[in-house]
Parts: sequence; structure tokens; C-alpha cells
Amino acid sequence: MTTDNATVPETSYGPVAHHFNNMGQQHATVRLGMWLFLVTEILFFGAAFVAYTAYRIWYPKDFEAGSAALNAGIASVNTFLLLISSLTVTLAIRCAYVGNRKGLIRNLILTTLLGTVFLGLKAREYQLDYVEGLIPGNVALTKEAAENVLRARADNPNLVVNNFNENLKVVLKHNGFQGVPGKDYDPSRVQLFFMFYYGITGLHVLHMVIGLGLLSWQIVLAMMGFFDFKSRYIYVETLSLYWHFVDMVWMFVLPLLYLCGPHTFGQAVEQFKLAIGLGSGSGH
Amino acid sequence: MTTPTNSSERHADEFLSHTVPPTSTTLTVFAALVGLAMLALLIGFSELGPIKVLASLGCATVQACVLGYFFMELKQADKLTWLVVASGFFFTGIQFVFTLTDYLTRHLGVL
Amino acid sequence: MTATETQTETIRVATTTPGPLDYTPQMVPPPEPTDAEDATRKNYLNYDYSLFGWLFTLDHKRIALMYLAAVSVFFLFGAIAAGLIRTNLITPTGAILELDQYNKAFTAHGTIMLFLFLIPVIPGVLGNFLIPLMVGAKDMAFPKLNLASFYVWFFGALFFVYQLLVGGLDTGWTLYPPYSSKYSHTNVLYAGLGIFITGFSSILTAINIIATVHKMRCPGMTWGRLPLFVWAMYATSIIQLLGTPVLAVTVVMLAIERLFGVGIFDPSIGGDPLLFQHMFWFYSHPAVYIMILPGMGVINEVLTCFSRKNIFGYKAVAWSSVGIALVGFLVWGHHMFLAGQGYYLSMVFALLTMLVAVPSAIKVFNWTATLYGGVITFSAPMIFALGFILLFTVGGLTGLFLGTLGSDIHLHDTYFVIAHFHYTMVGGMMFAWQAGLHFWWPKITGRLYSDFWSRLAAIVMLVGFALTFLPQFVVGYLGMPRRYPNYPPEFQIYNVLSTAAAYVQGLGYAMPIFYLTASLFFGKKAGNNPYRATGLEWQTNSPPEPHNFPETPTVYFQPYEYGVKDGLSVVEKLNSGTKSDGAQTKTVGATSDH
Amino acid sequence: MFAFMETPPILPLQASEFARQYDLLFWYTMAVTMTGGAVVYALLIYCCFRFAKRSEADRPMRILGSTKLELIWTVIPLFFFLSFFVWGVRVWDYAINPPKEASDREYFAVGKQWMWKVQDPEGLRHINELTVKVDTPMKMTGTSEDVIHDFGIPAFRSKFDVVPGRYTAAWYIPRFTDKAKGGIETHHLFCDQYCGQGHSQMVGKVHVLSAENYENWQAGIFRSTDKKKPVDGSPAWQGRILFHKLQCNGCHFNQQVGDPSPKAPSLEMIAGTVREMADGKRFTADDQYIYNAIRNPSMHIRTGWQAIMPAFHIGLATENDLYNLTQYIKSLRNGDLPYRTDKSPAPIGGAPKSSQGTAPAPATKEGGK
Repeated sequence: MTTDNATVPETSYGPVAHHFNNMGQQHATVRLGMWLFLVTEILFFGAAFVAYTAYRIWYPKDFEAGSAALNAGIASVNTFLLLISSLTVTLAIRCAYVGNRKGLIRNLILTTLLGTVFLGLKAREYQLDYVEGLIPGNVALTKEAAENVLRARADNPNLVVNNFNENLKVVLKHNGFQGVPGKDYDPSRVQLFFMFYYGITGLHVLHMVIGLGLLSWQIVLAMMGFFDFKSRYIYVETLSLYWHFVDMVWMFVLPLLYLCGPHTFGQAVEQFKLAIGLGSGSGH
Repeated sequence: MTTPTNSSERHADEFLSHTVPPTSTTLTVFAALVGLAMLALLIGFSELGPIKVLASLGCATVQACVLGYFFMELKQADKLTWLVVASGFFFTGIQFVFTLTDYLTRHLGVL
Repeated sequence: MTATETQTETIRVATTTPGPLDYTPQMVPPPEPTDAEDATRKNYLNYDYSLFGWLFTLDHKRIALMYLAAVSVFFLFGAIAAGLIRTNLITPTGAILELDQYNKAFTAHGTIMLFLFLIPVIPGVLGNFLIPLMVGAKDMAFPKLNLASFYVWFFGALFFVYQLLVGGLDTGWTLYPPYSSKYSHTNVLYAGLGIFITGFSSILTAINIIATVHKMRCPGMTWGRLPLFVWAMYATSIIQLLGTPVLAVTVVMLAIERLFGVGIFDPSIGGDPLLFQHMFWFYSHPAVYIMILPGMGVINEVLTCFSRKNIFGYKAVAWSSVGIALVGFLVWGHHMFLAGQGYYLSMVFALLTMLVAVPSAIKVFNWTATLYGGVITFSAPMIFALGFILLFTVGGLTGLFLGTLGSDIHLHDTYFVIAHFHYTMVGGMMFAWQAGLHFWWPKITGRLYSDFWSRLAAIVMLVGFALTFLPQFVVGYLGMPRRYPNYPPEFQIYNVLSTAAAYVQGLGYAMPIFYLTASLFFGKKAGNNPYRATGLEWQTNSPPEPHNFPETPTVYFQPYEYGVKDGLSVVEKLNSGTKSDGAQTKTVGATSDH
Repeated sequence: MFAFMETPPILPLQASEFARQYDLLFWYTMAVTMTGGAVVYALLIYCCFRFAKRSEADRPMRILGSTKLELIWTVIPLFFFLSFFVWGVRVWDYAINPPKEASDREYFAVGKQWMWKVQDPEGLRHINELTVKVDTPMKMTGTSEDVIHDFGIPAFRSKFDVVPGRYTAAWYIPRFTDKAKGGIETHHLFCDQYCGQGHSQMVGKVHVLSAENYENWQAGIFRSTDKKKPVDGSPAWQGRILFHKLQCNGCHFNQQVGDPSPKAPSLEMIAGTVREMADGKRFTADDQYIYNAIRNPSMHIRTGWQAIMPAFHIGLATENDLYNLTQYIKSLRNGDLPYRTDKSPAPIGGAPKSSQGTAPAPATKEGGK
């Protein structure tokens, strides 16, 4: 009775999993499954943003101050890195679809590289925050961490080991943030902002890492010729859905965390140069 | 004669009907995305005051929509996929509305 | 598709329906295998005996059995904790436990029963086993994901067990900060990790079930012909999908707060403890529907089968499940009326709470109406199902006291609440689980269990349970707070009564272990369809083949066509323009897929 | 022994105005839900008997449903549910909107693991005890020092979470029930929100006093609690320990047992009374008076008594000790004074060496002459 899909020479598209009747059903199911998973991801990050917004409403000034202490330069560059990776992963689908194995592998590798660079910059950003002593709460620094802070102290004698509020004032002053601590913003409230900063970016980084793992796995599969069956482009597409979603999350993280405070373009450039070691290093 | 409600037949032709757009389209969309990203940064680095947040968030929303519609293939997705996505945002919205209502109205009518 | 097409089909089949049946199966049943054939037949149990074949199977039926084993063990843990609690409450000063031991006991009871029993039990066991069978599929949509979700869940469960072994948890299952984040010296982090991981597993299960129901239905299985158990599981999966991620984030935030000493819910840096409650209940209120909806689904199957009736108002029952799932997300604030949330928000939540009560009421009335005009036999699953209705009615109605703004003020956090949700969770879910287990046991194992002992167990459980929690309504209204190891002496009699009945109840839970195990060895062969039921799962062999059906089934009839002599008379009814015809074609015609 | 040998309570007492309003709603809800439940149960039982299978010949009817019936049992419950909501909102509205006089009379409760510190409008602090005047509107504001607690009084049908970093509140008009005797009635005070190990220990008493009893209680004449001695870590309790340590009860002992030779005035219930001095002066026995009387007894010698009491300079009693002693003396009621030291040795650690010198025993001889 399944006359209409009898016309489809499915064998040329690769085998259908045992529990599906035809390739179309398999594709539809796989797509649906991924979208359902993405819905849970929407709720996941949505919940974090709900919490963020609640406090943003309560303490707007403090959150702006916190944002002013972040490195907008790295964030801006990372934005474009993710966008380009979204492009490459989309091109990868096309390659798989037209059966271009070389192109597929090239694009997947490009995506992986871009993602890795993103993570590298992110790590550098965390390390800078760490050196500036912007660790909320009463976490005891490790020995080498303390040494880091001391080394940073050589440039900036005002940095205090493991005292968030003091270090924050120093950093904000260096970033040229006009605002009197205690009057315009309350450093301990800024700790709240930093909890969200580490929490949300941390979750995003976790998703990036998982994505990179899946990408490298598909690179191996592609090299083994797994995607030579044209129908299997669906798996590249499914992964790309996930990757695009991670990109999408970053699109909202950027304005919510990094751009909500007063930043200038020149400052961002300065911060980025500093991050990659070209900066004058003044104040750090 | 087939029963239209047979999942397998309903999707039998999906594999054929579902196409992957050519590279040219992809590049156009990418250009648009980059433009939007630059706009977002421009807003972020400007001195708009309180509107800044809304503006940059609006920009991000447009960006996300473009990304979803073209790169994530919502363009050729069926109703079900749209429903799934919509429900995700709807229930996040529910959480936003009720939780934030608490924070905005808690001071009212307190003993 | 139009109704006429269906009718023509049904005519075609009905004439080929073998022999006169007093019911109409959804598909044409294949001939029963003879004993000789059955001896050599490969089924999902005997096609592979190797350990590997069990631990790494992709067969949804074997995964279901793995869930069954694990869930039963964890239920035992939770039950032991419950026994300790009840025993301790015999005397006003605590009979056997120290204060902190008691706190750990009730926390263990709560966490284990919720995350390791109530939430996975029916989706994991019956859902896994039955949904592909009921929709006529060869397997779940994502078999590997299905296996993964079991192991992820089990891995998470190990964290609960571990934190029990290394000293337990004393925060209560609600984990309210700042107690859980700052003041508790117990293993909040391990428990949080367990919640996070098990939550991830229930997400995977939900994805699998939704995809299966949408994409894997066999020819002719329209939405209007899905068994109501599938509808209920579908609604449950929606809740799991949308709710669980929020709980995950909440637990992550709690962990951050506990690890780094400064956190997001911490008042000392301007945080708000209520935010945790908002996010926690956004999941945990819908979660109580995760725990009850599958039970409601089971009841539909059992009631219709043992009263030989069509379900009364198929659409109402089906859509009320989805309604509960959706509206259930709008009412979480009724757990926070007295926690200091905005007064006007509380009023909104109270109103929505009254609305979510309606679908449950509809279901109860429809079940009752289903019995009307039936031919009722009181075998064990039926007694459990009737017990479900009796107890769930009490549980649901007492919920109204707590959902109403005014009357919640006094009852909040008293034993009234305890009694209420045990009447819904245990009286509801536990009885539905027993009903389902007894109902499908012949299909799962191919064996019949002792009729007498099963009925006896059902009655013992019913009486024991009802008497355990009735006194708690009284003592709750008197104001005895929950989670109190020590209490004023005038409340003692109620606690003694409750404890006494609890032991009877425990006896009831112990009985199935024996007669069900015995049935595996001494039970009669069940045959394909011992209850003469209509669902697809009953038409295939029992135990089913590894791929469920000899060939892909085609569905021509609604479920629950019990009330007719045989298939032919259905066709006559369909063709004759009687009133039921209208209803019939309407239901059959409901093919809109979303 | 089984406490339930006495008849156990069936219903909670209605000890506040709100309790009466609350119970109306509660019993309305109870009546409706009971009726609804009864209907379902009746239908179930009827069907189970009427349609139980009797012979193989039985044939079931084929009913697919009835939109009309379903509409009925959708709309009717919804109507009642909404009635619950409306009435519930009215009760809620009453509970959250205190009248002015209630707001003017504000009690303050601080919850900490695991005790309630209650301060009444007059500024007196009590641990785990709330003493209120009957028929007088009052407001109870609460907060927490550590975790979330819940200030619940079942007899008032009142309950609210106390949250760290915030103020939450409730208000009551306490009433006497028919069980009230002697112008005093005592109810339970519970912590209803789980707060850790001592959660079930975080309980207290609520004393509803008649107006006149309340006056006396404030004056210190009326004892609302049947506790013989304060054992709650309050200053008065510390003072009692010192009172024994410093052997004060060597002279200021309990005279109700007919001890022949009282060497010093009884200190019971002196707080606020006017004291006659040997030199004719008159002093009100306030904190300052008691303080001086201990630091420098020779300042005021009461008529009819010798100046035999040693001065307790800073070395013997710190300022803090003095404060505690003062609180204890103020708290003394009839028959509260301990007996003579030689009759009842100091219960806590015995008399320390340092205080031996201050033992008034030798001095009493001269005093006696």
C-alpha cells in the first residue's frame, strides 16, 4: 500500500535504520528529536536569563558597574568567530548533501578551529579576571593564583589578593567607569552580577565543549566515509542545529552581560590588544 | 489506498522534498548576520542610556530569527517543528512573566 | 481523510475478522501460535540470554525490564525510610531516631520516592514497554537514546545512593536555600548532582516518547485512535521536556552558591531566597503531574477493559491530559502563598489553580460514567483502578483547600499537605502503577499470576493506605507541622493510628513480590490476549517478538470497542445513521496531526 | 505514658477573629468537596453493584460519551471552584490588610535556629513566648537571622514565612475560647518551615491574657508561664546563676519557709515599688536603684536593716553580671527566691573561691547584734 515511496530508490541513499519504514520517516524523526532537545536548551538558558533579569531589575546600576569590569573586546571578537563558525558548519551540510567529502571535512575542521579559538580567548578572559582578583565570595586562592595576583600587583599595587570589592574598585577605575562605590553601586551587589557572569558564560562554554567533541567525532566519521551515503547529511544538519543554537545563545549573552555597561569602542580594542599581549599593559 | 495518518507514508517524500540551500544563499544570509552583529556592537558601545539594553536585545532577537529561519532551516520546517520551537519560547515567556511580576509587584499591598 | 473511507476499510477488514469476538480489536489479530510453535517461537526474552544482550540491548522491552528491576529496588529504599519515619512518630518525643537522623530519613524518603520511583516508574517501565507496541512501531524512535537514558538515570541514582551512604541529606527534597546552600552540613552537592543527572535522563525519555508518538505510528493509527495511555504519556513527556531544564539550572545555581560561599539566592549580597522557590516550583509543580498523568493513562486502559466499555468521552479524557500538562505550568506559585511572594501574584496563581483542577474532575467523572452500563469483573487490576479513583478523588478534592488562598494559610506546611499529596501520589500513582503492572504482567512475562492473592493484596493496600493518611488530615487541620520528629502529646493518637495502618500498607506492598515472582515459575501460560482487550499490544504474541509484531500492523478501529458482538456489528453501526454513528465518525475522523 | 488517654482534640481552637472567618471558608469548602466526593463515590458503588458481571450472557452497552453530560460536569465544578477562589480571596484580603490599631500595636519576632525571639510593643523580649491581650488587634512582623522559618499559630489559623533579609507580617485579634479559664489561655506556637535539626524544637507558647491579667503581667505580678524558673539563656537566667555563685541567697533567701532569722530584705517583686530608706529618702526600685544597691550597698540602707552587705566592685561582678543580676531580681515573683546557701548548695559549679570572701556569713553575726 506504500505506493508513493516505492518510487524512491532508497538503497542509493544508504540504509534505513531497522525500526523505520523509509528514509523520509527517519529524517523527519531525527530532525524532530533534535528540535525537541533544543527546546529543553531554550528553557535551560531561559531560566538562567530569568534569574538574571530579576536582579537586573532590582540592581540596574550595580549590574552596569559589573559589566563595565568585563572585557568587551574579547567578547566582540568572539561574536564574529561564532558567526563564521555558523557559516562554515552550514557549508558543511551543503557539502555532505552534494557528496563532497573533501569540502565536508574542510568545513568541519574550520568550524572546530573557530570554536577552539573562541574557547582559547574565553580562557584568556577568565585568566585576566582571575589575575584582577575578580573572584566573588571567599574562595581561597591557590598558591600560583596568589603569585599571579602578586605579579599583577607589580603593575598595579592596589590589587588585593582575594578581596573582590577592593579589586573591583581598582578595575573599574582603570576602565574609566564614573561611579562612586557605595553611592552609585554596591560592590557586594556586583558580586551577584559576577555570579551570573561566571555561571552563564560557564554554561555556554560547556555547550561549546560538547559541540566541539561532536564536531571532531563527525570529522572522524567523514574521513571514514560515513557520509558518503548522501542521505546521511541529516546528521551534519542535526549537529549544525545544535551549533547554531549555541551561537544564538551567545547573541543574547553579549548584550546582557558585556554590553549592558558603559563601554567604548577604543576601550574594547585596547582590552583585546591587552588580552592577546599586544597591549601597553597599562594598569595590568 | 493509503491512510493519510500513516506516519511513514506521510513522511516518505520528506527526504526528497527537503533540500539544502545553495552556497550563495548561505553567504547572503551570513552577510546579513555579520551586519546585524556589527549593529549590535555599535549600539553596545554607544551612549543610549536605558534604551541601549532594549535596542541591543532587539538587535539580538532579529539576529536570532535570521539565524533560525535560514541557517536552522525553519524555512522549510513543517508545522510541528514551528509548534515545538514556539512552545519552547512560550513557556520561557511564561516563566519570565510570572517570576518578574513577583519582583515588580512584591512591594504592593505588603502588611 | 473522510469518514466514508474509514467505513469502506472497516467493512473490508471486518468481514475478514476471524471468528465471532465479543469485542473489536484495533487490528486484525494474527492467529494464536499453537503450543508447539510457542515452544520454538523467539520472543524478546529468549532470543538472547547473554549478559551483554541484556545490558546493551536496544530493545525497548528489555530496557523497560531493567527499569523495573532498578525502580523496585529504589522503592524498597524509600519504603524503608518511610517505615523509619512512621515508627519514630509513635511517641511525641521520637521513638527510635535522633533529630538529625529523622531529618535525613524523611529527606531520603522524599528524594528517592520522587526522583527514583514516581517520576521514572511508569514512563520508564510501562511507557517504554507499551508505547511502541500501542502505536504499532518496531521500537522507540531513538533506541540508543532510550538505553542511554536508562544508564544516565541509573548513574544519577547512584549519586543519591552514595550521598545516603556517606551521611545522607537533611534539607528535605525541596532543598530550600539558604538552609541548603549555607547551613546544612550534609551532602547537598551529591544530591544536586543526582537530581541534575536523573533530570537529564527524563528529558531524553521525553524526547524519545514524543518523537515516537509523532513519527512512528503504524498505518491507520490516527490521533483519534491512540490509546489514552499514549495520550497521557505524551502529555507527561511535554511536561518533562519543558520543566526539567529549569530544575537543572536551579540546581546548578544552588551548587554555585554552596561551592563559592557567595551565591545567587544569598540575601547577604542582595540575593533573594524566593527566586529559588520560583524556579524550583516551575519544575516541581508540573512534576506532580509528571507523577500522576501516566497513572491516569493506565486507569483508562484498565477500566475500559474490565468493564467492557468504550471510554466515556474519548476526546475529553485525551485533551484533559494535555490541558493538565499545559495549565500545570501556570500554577506553581500556589506553593509560595505564604513565602512572601507578591500578594496580587498569589491571587493570580490561586485563580489558575482553580482552573487546573477542572480537567482532573472531568477525568474522574468520565471514568465513573465509563463504568455505567458495563459488565464489570473485579480482578486485581480493576480493584487497583477503582482504588485509584476512590483515593485520587480524596486527594484531588483536598488539594482545593490548599489551592484556595484563604484556607491555605492555616494548612500550609501541616500534615494536611502530607496527607493530600500522598493521596494523590501514592493513592494515585502507586495504585495506578500496581494496576498497570498487574494488567500487563501477562503480556510482559507471558504468565498469569494468582488471582486470589493479587486481589487480596489490592484490598490490603487499599485499606492500609486509606487508614494511614486519613488521621493525618485531622492532625493537619489541628496544626501539626510537617517534618516534626517531636510533636505535642495531644497529637499522639492520630500518629499511632497512622503508623499502625502504615504497617498494614507495607504488608500489602510486600505481597506482590511473592505471587508475581511465583507466577514466573508456576503461572499458567497467558496466551496473547487473556483479557480479550482491544489494544494493539494484546494482539501480538506474549511475550512479544523482539520487533513486537510479525508484520507491520494496520489499525482500523478505535480503542476500547468492547461493547459489540463482533467487528461486523461495528460496521453496521457505522453505516446506519444512529446517534453513535455521529460520535463514531467524528472520533475516527480526528486525524489532524500537529 | 500514653498522652492520648485523655480525650484528644478533634478540632483546633478558634482563638482569634480570623480563625472564625477562616473556619467558615474551611467548612464551606469541606461541605462542597464532601458532597462532590459523595456523588462520585455513590456513582462508583452503584455501578460496581448494578453492573457487576453475573453471567456470560451479559452484554455491555455501547456508549461513546455525551457532550451534554461532560459540559455539565465541567461547568458545575468550575462554578464551585471559582466560588472557593472568590471567598478565598476575601479571607486572604482580610488576612493581609490589618486595621490601623493593629499596625499601631506591633510585635516583632526574630526567628533563628532554633528559637523565636519575640518583642512586644512595650519592648519586653521573650524567648519562645508570645503574650498578647485578648480582643486587642495586634500586628506581628517577623524576620529571620539565618534560614527561612515560619511563624505559625494554629489556634489563630495564622502563619507566615519569616525570610532572612526581609520583613513579613500577619495580624490577629486574639479571642478567648469557651475553654479559657482564669483570664488566660495558652496555645501552641510552631515553626512550620523546615529549618534544620532543631526544627521541631522551635516551638513556643502563645498566652492570651485578659486585659487585667495583661496589666498585671506587665507589672510583673502575674505569671503567664507555669515555668518555675527561667531556663532559657535569658539575662534573668544568667542572673540566677550568679545569684547562687555570689552566695546572695545566703542572706536574700526565701522567707516563705519560715526561716527564723532573715538577715536581708526579700527581693521578691520589688521591681517598680517604692522603697523606704533609713535616712527617710524614698526610691523607686528601678534598674539604677538595683544596680547601686549591689555595686555600693551603703548608698541606700533600708529601714530596719543593717549595712552588712559587701560592695560588689567590678572585680567581683562585671557590668554584664550586674545587668544580669538586675534582670533576675526584677524577674523575681512570690516564692521565687532560692533558699539559704547552706540549705541548698549552689547548683551551678558550687561557690567559686573568689566569692568566698564575699560570703556574708561572718558579717551576719555583727549584723545580728
